[in-house]
Amino acid sequence: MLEVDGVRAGYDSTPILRNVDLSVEEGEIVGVMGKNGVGKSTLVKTIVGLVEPDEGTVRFDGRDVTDTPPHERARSGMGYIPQGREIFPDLTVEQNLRMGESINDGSSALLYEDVFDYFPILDERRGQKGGTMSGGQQQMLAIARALVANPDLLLLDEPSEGIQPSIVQQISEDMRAINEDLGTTILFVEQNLSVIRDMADRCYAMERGTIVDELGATDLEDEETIASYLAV
Amino acid sequence: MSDTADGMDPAVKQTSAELATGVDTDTILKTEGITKRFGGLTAIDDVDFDVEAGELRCLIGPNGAGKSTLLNLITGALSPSEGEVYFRGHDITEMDPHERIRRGLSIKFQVPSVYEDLTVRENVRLPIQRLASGAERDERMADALAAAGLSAKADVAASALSHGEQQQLEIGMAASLDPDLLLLDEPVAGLSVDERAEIAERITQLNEERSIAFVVIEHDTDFVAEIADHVTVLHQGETFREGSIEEIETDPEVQRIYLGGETDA
Amino acid sequence: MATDADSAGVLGRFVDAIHGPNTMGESRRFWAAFGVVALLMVTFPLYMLESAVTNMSQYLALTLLALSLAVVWGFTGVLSFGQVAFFAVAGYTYGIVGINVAGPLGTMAGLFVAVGVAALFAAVLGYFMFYGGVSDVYVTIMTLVVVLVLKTFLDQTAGDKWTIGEAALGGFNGMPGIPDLALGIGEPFLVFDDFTLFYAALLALLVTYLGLRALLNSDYGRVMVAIREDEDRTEMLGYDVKRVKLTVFTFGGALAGLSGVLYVTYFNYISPSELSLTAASLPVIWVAVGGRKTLLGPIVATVAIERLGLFLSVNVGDWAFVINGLLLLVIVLLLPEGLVPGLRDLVSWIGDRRDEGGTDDTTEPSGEVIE
Amino acid sequence: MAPGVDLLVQFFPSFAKIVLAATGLAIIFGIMGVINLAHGEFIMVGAYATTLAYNGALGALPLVPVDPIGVLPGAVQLPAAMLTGVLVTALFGLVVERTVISGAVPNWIAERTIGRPVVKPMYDRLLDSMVATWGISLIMVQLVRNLYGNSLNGIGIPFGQFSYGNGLSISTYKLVLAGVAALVLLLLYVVFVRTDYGMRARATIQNEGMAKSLGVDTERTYMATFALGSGLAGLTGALYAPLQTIVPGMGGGFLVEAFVAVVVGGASVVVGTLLAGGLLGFVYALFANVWGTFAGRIMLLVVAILVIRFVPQGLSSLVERIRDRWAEVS
Amino acid sequence: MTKRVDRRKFLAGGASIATAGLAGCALMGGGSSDTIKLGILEDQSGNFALVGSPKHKASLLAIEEINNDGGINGQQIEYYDPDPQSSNDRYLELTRRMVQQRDVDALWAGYSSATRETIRPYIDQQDQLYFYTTQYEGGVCDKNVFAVGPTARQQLGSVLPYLVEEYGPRIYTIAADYNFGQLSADWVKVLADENDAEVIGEEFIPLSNSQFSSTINRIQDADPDFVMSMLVGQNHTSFYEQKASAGLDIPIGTSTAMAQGYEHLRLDPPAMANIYAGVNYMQEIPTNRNTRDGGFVDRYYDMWPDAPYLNEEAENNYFSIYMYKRAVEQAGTTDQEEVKAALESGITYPAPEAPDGEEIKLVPETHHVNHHMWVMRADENHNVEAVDDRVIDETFLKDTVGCDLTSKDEEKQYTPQDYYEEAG
Repeated sequence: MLEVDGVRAGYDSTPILRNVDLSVEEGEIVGVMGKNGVGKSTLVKTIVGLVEPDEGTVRFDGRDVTDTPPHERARSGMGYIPQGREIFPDLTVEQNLRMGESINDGSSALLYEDVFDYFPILDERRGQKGGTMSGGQQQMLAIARALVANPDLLLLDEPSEGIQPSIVQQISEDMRAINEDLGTTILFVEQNLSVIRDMADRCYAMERGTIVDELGATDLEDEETIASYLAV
Repeated sequence: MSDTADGMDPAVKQTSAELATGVDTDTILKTEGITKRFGGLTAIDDVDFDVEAGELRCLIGPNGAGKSTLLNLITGALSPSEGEVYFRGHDITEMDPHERIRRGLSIKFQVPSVYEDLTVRENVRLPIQRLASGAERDERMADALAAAGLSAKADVAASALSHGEQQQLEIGMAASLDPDLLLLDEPVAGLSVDERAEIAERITQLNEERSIAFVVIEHDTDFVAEIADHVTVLHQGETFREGSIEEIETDPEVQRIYLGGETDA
Repeated sequence: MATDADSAGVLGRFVDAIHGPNTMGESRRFWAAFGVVALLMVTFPLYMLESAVTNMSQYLALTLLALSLAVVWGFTGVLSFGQVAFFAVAGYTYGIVGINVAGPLGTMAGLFVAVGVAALFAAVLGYFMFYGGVSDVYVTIMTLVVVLVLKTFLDQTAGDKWTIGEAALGGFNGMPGIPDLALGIGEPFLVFDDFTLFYAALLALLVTYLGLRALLNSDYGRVMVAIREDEDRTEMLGYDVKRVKLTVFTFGGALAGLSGVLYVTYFNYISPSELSLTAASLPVIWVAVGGRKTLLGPIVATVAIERLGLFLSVNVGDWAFVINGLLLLVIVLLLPEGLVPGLRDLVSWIGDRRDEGGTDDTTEPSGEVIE
Repeated sequence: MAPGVDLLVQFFPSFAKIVLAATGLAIIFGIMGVINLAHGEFIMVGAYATTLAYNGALGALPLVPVDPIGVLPGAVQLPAAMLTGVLVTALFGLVVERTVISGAVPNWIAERTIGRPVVKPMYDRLLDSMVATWGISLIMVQLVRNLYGNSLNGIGIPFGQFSYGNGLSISTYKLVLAGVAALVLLLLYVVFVRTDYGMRARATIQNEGMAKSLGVDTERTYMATFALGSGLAGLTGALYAPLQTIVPGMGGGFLVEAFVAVVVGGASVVVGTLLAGGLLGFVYALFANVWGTFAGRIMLLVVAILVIRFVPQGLSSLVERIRDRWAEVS
Repeated sequence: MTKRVDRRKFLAGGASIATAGLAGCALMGGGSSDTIKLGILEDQSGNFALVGSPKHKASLLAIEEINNDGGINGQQIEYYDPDPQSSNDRYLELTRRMVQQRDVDALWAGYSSATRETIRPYIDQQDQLYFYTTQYEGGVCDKNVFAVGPTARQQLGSVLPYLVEEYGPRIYTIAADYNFGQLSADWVKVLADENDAEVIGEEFIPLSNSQFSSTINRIQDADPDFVMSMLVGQNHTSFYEQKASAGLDIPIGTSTAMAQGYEHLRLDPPAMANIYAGVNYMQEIPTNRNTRDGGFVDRYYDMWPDAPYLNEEAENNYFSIYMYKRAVEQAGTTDQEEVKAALESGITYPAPEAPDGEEIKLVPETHHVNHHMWVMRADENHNVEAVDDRVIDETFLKDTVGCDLTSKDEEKQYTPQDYYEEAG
């Protein structure tokens, strides 16, 4: 479904990603773990199209999307849940959702209701402005907003960041449920050990801008291994 | 909540009068019935918050509990809808931020915002040049650089520092004001484990060696356990619990608000 | 021996004072070039026509106006459209004093009163804005509106009731007969007209430029730049941001006022056209085109743009505005930091390219492989 | 003077002028963070296009007159000419957006010649956009002068007069303009609150990157917004073409009102412009009517200064505050 | 003053030696001494281009005619006509350039009084012969300035008495809120007194204003017999369309509409219906010199077929260049002091404004012209016809304040206030 091949990217010509290769199969939940500053966010942004790679290719659904602008990638089925949620603060919950929905040609009518099953709080607060909600609620809204676009692939950038532990766990569970119920493929980057363990089917480890290891389901049982990539 | 009338109580006014005369010299910071509303949202609701001199206090609470708002009310970046703030016995509620800073308050914001065009040394010079000149200035700048752990990078442009180093630089700058109380808003957000350890060390060092009182906002309880002796839990804009880290960690109510998801008000 | 060392010390201190990260131009080469340009300017009347010299004194007077905006906007972050208001108020004040008080004493007093009134005006306006919580683009628009109010008012002051002593404000037609600045008691021993005015303006510019360099590299200058970069944070370091902004704004008003006085002594005349929308935006154009975070940029741009305007009006006629506008557009689009920083970057970029040429071959082919 | 009906009637033209002068500027400023100092010249383009189309100046490139062979009935000619004015200005705005504001055209050329973009878009660069659009305005005024001469022959004012007793009368057209101004605001409200374009535009201004990754073609949103703002400026020019002398510098007469109204109105384009038009229109009408035009103009500017000083976020922030207060109570 | 002139000459000499080797200063070139050099500074662009460009064109017509006719005393005229772009600052720069670099023998410059006042100090400092040709508020008594356009007193003095006669004595004045407008309004009062009329209302309109509903309202409220309008500029032109559309049909007398900005051709009828302009010239005035085949109008449009109009100031530039020619011929030199003396000898010229057999006269004492004034009326279709005409002398400077530049050098501008003071 997603194939990243030899990507080199960065800001102002200082490379942050170097020769990154990874792939995600349909229906998988794949994690990318690594410490702060190894380039995880840049990786997600490169896949979404917000950062242009200097070299390498990104393939999605069998098509080369390396030069495709982000809005077209979104329309072809990429859903993005950024670090810090990035809710539109002055739009209401409902309008935020409609922003997600607006690319979905009306086929999301059912999903629109579905997301309220996952996140009933959003139903209650339809008319509230996004900016006035708590961090956890905003995270749910961000996920819901991505979901109503009916994406094939969801990209999450540090879903646990700035969220209290209880909500973090709930979000991990929600994501697994979404993956099972809707068959949505998920790629997430994270540095929270428990989130990685709870969510991922398999996981890449990143260090200094490149992929250094790949961990299968069994490796993920082993906290020591994971911790070795998160701590020095 | 049952303590809503406190702000109006003449007995409390009495207390503030005592504060002003310096009777209660240990309390360095005190808020009385402080309340902040943003439109329909009450971010801080009638909070009484005291900090002792030399204390290292952590302020924790779920997202949206009002931690940053409280901090901004203390520094004067926001002005309260109701209530007063006292610092070292003086009512500072109406003061501009810089006046509060000059009285010995200092803050490091959540997002690092060093002056990127300036070198590390010039960044440090900015707070110190107001306080000292000549040899004393040089000395204090050297101290501040050392306190930030950045003596070796003094002549590097601040924009070239890593995220963690920028946080360190900022703590160093905030500390160089020689404050009695230093407020830190999520000083380790987004930092790696070893960077966290570095920051924790800086904080405890400043607290012990210079007896600077700290209020640290943090949601990483491990980090809190590492540095704090006393913890205040905010929840939905109100003071929920206060106590030692052990008391708080074992408190079932705190467990509930942290682990049991959003509670309805 | 001792005195030598002392003077070297003073000189050294001065050299230190005018260098720092807030201004451009550190190198020996820069100062060599600076010296050459200064020499060319000092000898300007020897090789140029009189009209070129007197026009140059007009441009030099205007560079002070540009610098006043550079200080307020470029270094403290407050974009004011009101510099022409202080400029014009000083011009009118100088005119009123100079016409009423005969002799060089009147003009000398006029100079000080005018600069003082401009500073006071800036102080009052600044207090009204900064202590009233007006910031950012609202300051810009408010200063612009103040200019327009002043212009609308002055336009209709033609009647006799608007005569102050001997000086009639003169409405739209302006105030004629403003005397040249002169030094002396009783009989003037130095009158600033034509050539002397050129040197006076040149000296004022030189002193202002070096003085501003010293200011910007001082502790205070560092605070100004800090406010430009991050106002809230600077407040949290214990600085009274409002007061610094007010002080700088007042100082900018005084500098604009000085420019206004030199300008009216050139014209011997002032009118409300100095307060038109076009006039109000000119300083912004000079500073933006030259490079607002520099001092040299605004100076160069002021002289260049004004001189170009004259050139075009003589040689091109009705396409002058079109060419002027196109040049402006090209500079803003291609060199958003301004002409002078843009040229500096260009020079260093070319330098880098030259250095790269020999060594950086390795990365090139890999890019082609991907293609 | 008899205030009352008189004042009310005098209020309408000043309200119309302020609202119509401001909307185009407010949209481009509010959504794109671009201060268009050439706004007055966009209005001038609208007026010129309308006048040229109406007068049937066939040779006047690049415009085709609405009725070159004289088949349209008279009543349709002026609206058709005005529509031409709006469309031409919107199109012109599009060209300016592509070449200067977004830099797309120069970048397209640069990428094909020197291999890298050379222009950073002007979005959210208030001051740079001011300087660039100032350049545009210089060019446009003189270009129009060189192409079309120092003035165009005017269009007569339609609709005749409206008498309101005691020998007093006003041009009916001026009252109609107030209605058009209100209608424009209403339409804008619908566009921004009810349509997908409006939502996308608001989302784009709040967080461009996020909007992109939700599938919004932000480039197109910006283009559409600039064209919309330009079209509104063109509408203003078209509507005022009969009332004003058609000269290249005519736009300057709108610029001050437009700026003042935008700042006095505040962040919300529709509510802000409505309130600014209401307050400033009233102040002008009152003072002009009782103490003469000079008093009207000065007081308009003085009130603007006072509003900026005491409500720096603009009148629409007052409404927000009241709404919040109300939400708090309920 | 003389000291300055000396130094200027000295420096000019020094400068030309110094510039000889400098390629950048080729600007010096041009005029050889066997030509007569005229500076023509008129606005070809900017706000005043509408009214300035006919002045520029008519000047060039006069120069071309003179050159084709053998020049002045056999010398060809060479002219410099950079574009001051309606900017006063630029006017001063260019005036300095004209004087210092081009060494012009006479200068024509500027439309507005503000422009004249900007350059007049320099003109006087250099004792430069200067023609100011716009119709204006009057009162300039300056030894170097020849203000040959009609004054407010002349213009209003032709139209106001006519309207009082025709419509009645109650006058409402609207005027641009600046010097010209305010002084003209004062003249309306003076003339009203002289003609047993009264000014029942007066309003001054800021130059930036283009909305006239409240003004129209106030006029209707006052209900005068006629309105005197001294509105100027592009913004104010809108008044005429707006008053027509509002149904205000009171007759209007003016010194500023039609003759300068040809509103009767630019505006849609009937905006200018029933408007009476007091002028010394419009291209429609029915004199033989003006309208016959090969007359002034024909010659102008032969040279400038695309020109939109031939306005009042254009004729003033035209005839004053011819007056200059006569003065030089009389003096036998282009020396400026001698030419001024010749101009002060009572030069006349058969200007297009004057009927056959009549010549207009430059008054030696005041440097103003006794014009042949016309009252021109526009009808519903904007056809313009002459309803009255006569010679009106410039009396204010000469009789009231006693300006006599032949005996006493002055550099001053008098105002109607001085009229009242003189009148007691």
